[in-house]
Amino acid sequence: DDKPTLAFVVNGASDFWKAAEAGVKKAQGELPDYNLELKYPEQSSVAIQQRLMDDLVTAGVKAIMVSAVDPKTSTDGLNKIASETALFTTDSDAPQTKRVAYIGSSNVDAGKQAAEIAKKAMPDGGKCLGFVGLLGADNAKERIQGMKDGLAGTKIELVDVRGDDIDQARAKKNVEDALVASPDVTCMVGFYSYNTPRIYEALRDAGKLGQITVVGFDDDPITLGGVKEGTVAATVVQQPFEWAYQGMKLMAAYLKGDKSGVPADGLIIIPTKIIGKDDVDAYAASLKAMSGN
Amino acid sequence: MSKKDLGLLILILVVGTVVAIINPRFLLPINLANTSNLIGLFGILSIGQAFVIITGGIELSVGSVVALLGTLFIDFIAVRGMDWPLAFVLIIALGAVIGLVHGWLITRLKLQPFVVTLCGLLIYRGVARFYTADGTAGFGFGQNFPDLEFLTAGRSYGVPNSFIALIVISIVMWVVLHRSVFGRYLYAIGKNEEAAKYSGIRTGRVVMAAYVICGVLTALSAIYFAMYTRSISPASHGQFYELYAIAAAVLGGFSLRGGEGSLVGVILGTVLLQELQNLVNLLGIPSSLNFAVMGGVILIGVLVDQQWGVFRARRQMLEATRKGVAGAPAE
Amino acid sequence: MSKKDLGLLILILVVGTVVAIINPRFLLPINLANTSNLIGLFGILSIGQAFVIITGGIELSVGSVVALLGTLFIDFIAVRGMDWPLAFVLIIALGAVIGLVHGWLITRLKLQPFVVTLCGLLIYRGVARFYTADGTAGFGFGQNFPDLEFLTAGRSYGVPNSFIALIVISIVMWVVLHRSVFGRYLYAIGKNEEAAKYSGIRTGRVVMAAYVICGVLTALSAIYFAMYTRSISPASHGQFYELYAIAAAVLGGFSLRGGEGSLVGVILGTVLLQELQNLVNLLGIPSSLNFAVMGGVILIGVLVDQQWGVFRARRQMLEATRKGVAGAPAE
Amino acid sequence: MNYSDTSIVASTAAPFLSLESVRKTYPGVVALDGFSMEVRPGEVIGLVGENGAGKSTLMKILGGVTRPDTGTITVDGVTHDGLTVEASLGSGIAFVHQELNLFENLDVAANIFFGREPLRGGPLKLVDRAKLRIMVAPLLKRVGANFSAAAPVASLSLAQQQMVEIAKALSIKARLVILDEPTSSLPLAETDKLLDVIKALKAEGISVIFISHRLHEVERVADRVVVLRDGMLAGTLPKSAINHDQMVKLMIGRMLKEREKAAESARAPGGVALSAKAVRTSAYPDRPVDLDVRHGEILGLAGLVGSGRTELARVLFGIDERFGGSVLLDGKQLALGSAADAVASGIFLVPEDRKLTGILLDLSIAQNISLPNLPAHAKRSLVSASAEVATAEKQKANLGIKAPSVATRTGTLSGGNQQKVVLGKWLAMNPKVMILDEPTRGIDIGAKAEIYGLMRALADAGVAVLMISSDMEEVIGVSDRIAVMHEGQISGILDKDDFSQENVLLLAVGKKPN
Ligand SMILES: Nc1ncnc2c1ncn2[C@@H]1O[C@H](COP(=O)(O)OP(=O)(O)OP(=O)(O)O)[C@@H](O)[C@H]1O
Ligand SMILES: Nc1ncnc2c1ncn2[C@@H]1O[C@H](COP(=O)(O)OP(=O)(O)OP(=O)(O)O)[C@@H](O)[C@H]1O
Ligand SMILES: [Mg+2]
Ligand SMILES: [Mg+2]
Repeated sequence: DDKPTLAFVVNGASDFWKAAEAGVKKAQGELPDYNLELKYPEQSSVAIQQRLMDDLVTAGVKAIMVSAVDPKTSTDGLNKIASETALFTTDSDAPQTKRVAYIGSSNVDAGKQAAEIAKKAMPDGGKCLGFVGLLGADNAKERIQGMKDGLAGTKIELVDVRGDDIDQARAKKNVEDALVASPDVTCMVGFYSYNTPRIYEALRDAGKLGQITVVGFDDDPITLGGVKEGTVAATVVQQPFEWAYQGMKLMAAYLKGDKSGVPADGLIIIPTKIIGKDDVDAYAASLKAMSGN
Repeated sequence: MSKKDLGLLILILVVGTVVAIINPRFLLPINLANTSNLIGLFGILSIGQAFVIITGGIELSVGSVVALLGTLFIDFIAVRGMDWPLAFVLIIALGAVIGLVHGWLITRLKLQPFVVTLCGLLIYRGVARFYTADGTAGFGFGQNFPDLEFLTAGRSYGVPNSFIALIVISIVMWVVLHRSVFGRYLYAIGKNEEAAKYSGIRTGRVVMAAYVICGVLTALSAIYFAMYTRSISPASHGQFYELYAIAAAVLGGFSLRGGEGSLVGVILGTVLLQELQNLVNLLGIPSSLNFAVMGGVILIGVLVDQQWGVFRARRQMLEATRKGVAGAPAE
Repeated sequence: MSKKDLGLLILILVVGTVVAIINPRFLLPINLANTSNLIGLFGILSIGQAFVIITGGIELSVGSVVALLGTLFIDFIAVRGMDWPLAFVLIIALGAVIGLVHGWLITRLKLQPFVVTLCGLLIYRGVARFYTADGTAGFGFGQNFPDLEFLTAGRSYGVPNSFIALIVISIVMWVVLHRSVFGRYLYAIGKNEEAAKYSGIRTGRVVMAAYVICGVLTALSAIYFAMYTRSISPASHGQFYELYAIAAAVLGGFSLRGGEGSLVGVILGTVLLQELQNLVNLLGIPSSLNFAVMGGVILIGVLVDQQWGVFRARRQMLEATRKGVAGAPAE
Repeated sequence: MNYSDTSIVASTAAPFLSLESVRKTYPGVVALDGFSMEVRPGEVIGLVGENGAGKSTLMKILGGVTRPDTGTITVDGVTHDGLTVEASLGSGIAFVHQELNLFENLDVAANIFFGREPLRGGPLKLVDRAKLRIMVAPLLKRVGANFSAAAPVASLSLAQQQMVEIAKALSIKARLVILDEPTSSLPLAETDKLLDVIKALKAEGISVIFISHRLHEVERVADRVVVLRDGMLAGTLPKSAINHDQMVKLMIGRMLKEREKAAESARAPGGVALSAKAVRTSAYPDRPVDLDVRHGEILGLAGLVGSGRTELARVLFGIDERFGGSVLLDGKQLALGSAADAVASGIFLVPEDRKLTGILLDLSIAQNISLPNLPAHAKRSLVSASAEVATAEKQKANLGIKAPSVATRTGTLSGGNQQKVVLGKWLAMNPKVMILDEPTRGIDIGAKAEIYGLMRALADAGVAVLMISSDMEEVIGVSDRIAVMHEGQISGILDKDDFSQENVLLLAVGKKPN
């Protein structure tokens, strides 16, 4: 067990990170001199993630790439890790820390892309309702902000975003209740990966599929199916596979002393993509190819 | 219907009326159907919990069992391609086994219900997360099971079938709890287990049966929940559902000391809780206050019930005294 | 030290030895310091819980109180610019008030502890989330409070100050629980509240004091946790901490029926739980199994304790029987 | 023994305590009705009355546990409308409750000085444990305790626990000691010790109110007897007029013919019904017990405190595990895995601790009576309320249970009536063997006679009756044979001709009878 270990620490258990797992796996194939691990904290909380990283450092991990639960305010904790091992950030950045680099996408940009989808689908304007797991989480706030920025000056308005505390039963009921409470809503946005499928199902049960524009995030199979069917306008996908794959290779190179991969501003942005009806088959195929690795 | 249940019913109606006045859409058939669907799901769960609480026990692992069995059910039919009736029976059997194990640990090995089911809470969720490797169990796009979906998520004449299931289960369980020999034993054990034992009741078996009933009903509702969300992240699915179930029972007049409570009460408790959730959404109250509203209403409900009881007892006492004094000279 | 506590200590040492053999980095000073820091944080919480459990009560709102008071503390000093000693005193006072309200509802209005604190669990978290509008409370970049940070998150001679705080608190609380009149009353009330009342004890006040102690210690640990994470999302911060605290007490030999348990026990229970968490991370066990491991160990621990008692009693009995048989012919 | 030469005569000084027109009602019951009495310093008052006459209610009022509806209480010249526990303790009233009030998780010393611990000073109010130990020793000696001050109360037998209660009352520098049925589970020697303690208290000028259903004990110590009937003062007997018949007459308003004794058996006993062969119990696993109970006989089981009688009864009823040996019913080996097995084979137990194990206080009379035989009161597993009521009405009439109806909560009944409910649930089921553990504990004289009559009727119907009792008069008066236990073993069996207090006592301490 003398091979150095590189760890990818995510911010909580979610299917979203399955693609990152595949990326780690692919990188492992190309980095036989390293042990690559992907770690889930058992809860999405700062204290537990901090503890997990402390323990990883103790266990002798050489470099950590982390999707911090709350990067804005965890400066000291992350710096402590950075002082003991090479720290990289992913998913959401912590620019004030001593992390080596950030690799990921911009949630604000992703929100703006969602606005693009809405604008394209509803040229005459409309009223949007959003659904999200944790209203207070950074990624939620940034996506919402990005979308609001993108919609500024148009006739489309994001009137409210309902949270469900990552309880999917509540997520679905929130959509059902919204259909009752706001009959004039013309568009629904699912900000977390499971929100879009819940919107899809609630609309299907209410017989309103196709009547309400659905804007999605991420690539849940139901979301992609809806896009293909035309009942989901389009979805904004990030590329956790690339984060993990490129990130792991970057870390390995960095440890070997090759710092050429780290740009001056420390930001490696892998842009989010809009997947519409035309792109969906190709995207699904590439997903399949990745997990087949 | 007891006075307690009647009070709860009135509270439900008053809250409903106020909400309907503020937002008349509350009374739309579709809203009532949506809400009664969730009443069905949580009601089945809460009845199971009630059977355990009656014996003076508690079942904290409910939420984790909903996650584990839901995950397995979806995995069986969506991934492993098992026939759904077979998967259904298997999941119910698993629920029974879980209940049996809990009951066995509690009655035979004399562990405390709180401890056993707290460990269950931790273990089952861990197992579910391990099973999916912290991923999600869900149906693929277009995967359909028309019969199963009709039974679990469908509607008959506009009424959700889950709600109809709840009504059927409630009637059966009402008879079991309030009219059967077994139900009487449950109450007797909840009141004083020692004395029940001294009356020749096999208390161990009866208590075990209560946990099995809870396990089976929890398994059933796990299937309903799985078919409602159609996708399960084991890390979060069903979290805190044990608290919903316990809260429904407590609102419905159950005492956690055992031996008290009625089936109608626990159903009404569930109705009130779901009405509150619906209200938060319909009146546009920030979702962050959802739990606070629930907690506040439970507290007020329990307080009013308690103070009302004290007041009645006091009045009775005063009346008795007055009557006694008045009657004295006649002797 | 009782036999129970000794058994727990041996278990802790055995587990530690096994882990150290598999991964010697377990014994690195930095790892021991990290773990003992968390033992300090959770230990303070668990002692508070223990005082309530002794009386036969339970405090389920602990996790939510940690979230609410932590949020307020950070908000006070980081946003409102209050002097930290003032904020510190304010938060502790708030903890005392919360404990007082719980105690009052339980002793004066005769509500069940489970119900009161369950409502607290729901309400406080809701309030915390509402207070930050579901945002995060945290320090800005470069905001430093050297004295406060040294006291809460600093180390003296390599030992975390939080752990030192736990030791000091433990000693004081050990004296209170095991040597003072108040402690004796707590045990008595836990076993037989009626009898304590008949002996002229103001049981209401004693129980209330137990909840206040729990509130104060919870507030203290809320500050420690806040300074450890330096950032709080009220929606998730401290979730399930009540279960940790209860589990530590149960592992440490407390009975949820009240009247049983020792201070050393609850500390050892906390140590074991934190050792387990450390072990999962150090041995590379999937974190999804973290809870399962915790649940499994608690269950096994409680089972062994229970079965060991039964086994000892039986062996004693059998021995006596054998002696009797052997002695019989001599008569 | 003759205590009439008591040297100190109750003073005629101002009364320490006086009650004026005290009235107390519970919903539907008038427990006390315009009751007045006085207690002078150094006076021993015997308080007697049937079950439910209001004795305990009166004592609870004096102890500050309940408040009277009307009336006044004057203690030491100060008049109150009602007392609190603190006020009662503060004015020197010490109390041994009818129901035990001990903390099983604390040791004997902690229990005795509970609430009055010696302190070491300082803000934390630390208990001075050394001082406590010193203070406890003489008290334990005084009640004749055979256990240590450091023993956890959970390890003591019921009788030993009662001694702790008494020591507790003595520990208060009391002016008045109230003993509510302190001897109800104290047998033989211990009772004598207690009566000596009462005498000593009197000699110190301390007043005593002594409540008991064992009238001969009252005869021995009381200076004055106050009789309660239906919550009202039925009469007071001065020292010279205290005798058994007078007390009974005032209590129940008529003379009792058959002096609390069962009729002679009408027929010869049959074959052996229940047979214990080398049975070992957890209390004395090294002492095998052999005992036969025959059809149609009442076998009395006597013995000292903690001699293991209750344990034996519990093993025979299947509640406790048997450590070796076998139990036979009519020659057939029984598998007694639980009480349910015993009940199924017709072996019933009327337990010692009525409120904890005998009945469910929250259930109605009818529900209690049908509980062991519920399937017989059900159609297709559904309980038939009318069948329950019918059975209960029959037992209510048969046993003379005093209650408004069979739907009454048993918790509100007096002790005697509760005991009848326990009996009723078994009588409704055709017993083969009936084990009664202290069947008349805390039961008044009228009900006692009825219960003796019932036992006799059972025996006459061929039931084997095993009666555990610590009341010497009862054992000798009721039994057909007496088995005596000593430290877990049967030390001897007496036939009717050998019955005498002396013989029972000799066997109880492990000696041979004359
Ligand atoms: N808490 C209560 N609620 C209702 N009725 C009560 C209560 N306590 C006592 N009673 C009733 O008051 C009456 C007097 O009871 P009390 O206990 O004083 O009798 P007692 O003379 O002590 O009888 P015993 O010899 O059986 O102990 C009885 O009819 C009893 O049923
Ligand atoms: N819970 C217990 N734990 C330990 N020892 C006990 C317990 N209960 C009883 N004993 C002991 O068992 C022995 C037998 O007690 P048991 O109650 O059977 O006596 P008994 O003959 O019925 O006398 P009595 O009922 O008058 O006290 C006693 O020495 C007693 O101290
Ligand atoms: Mg009485
Ligand atoms: Mg006995």
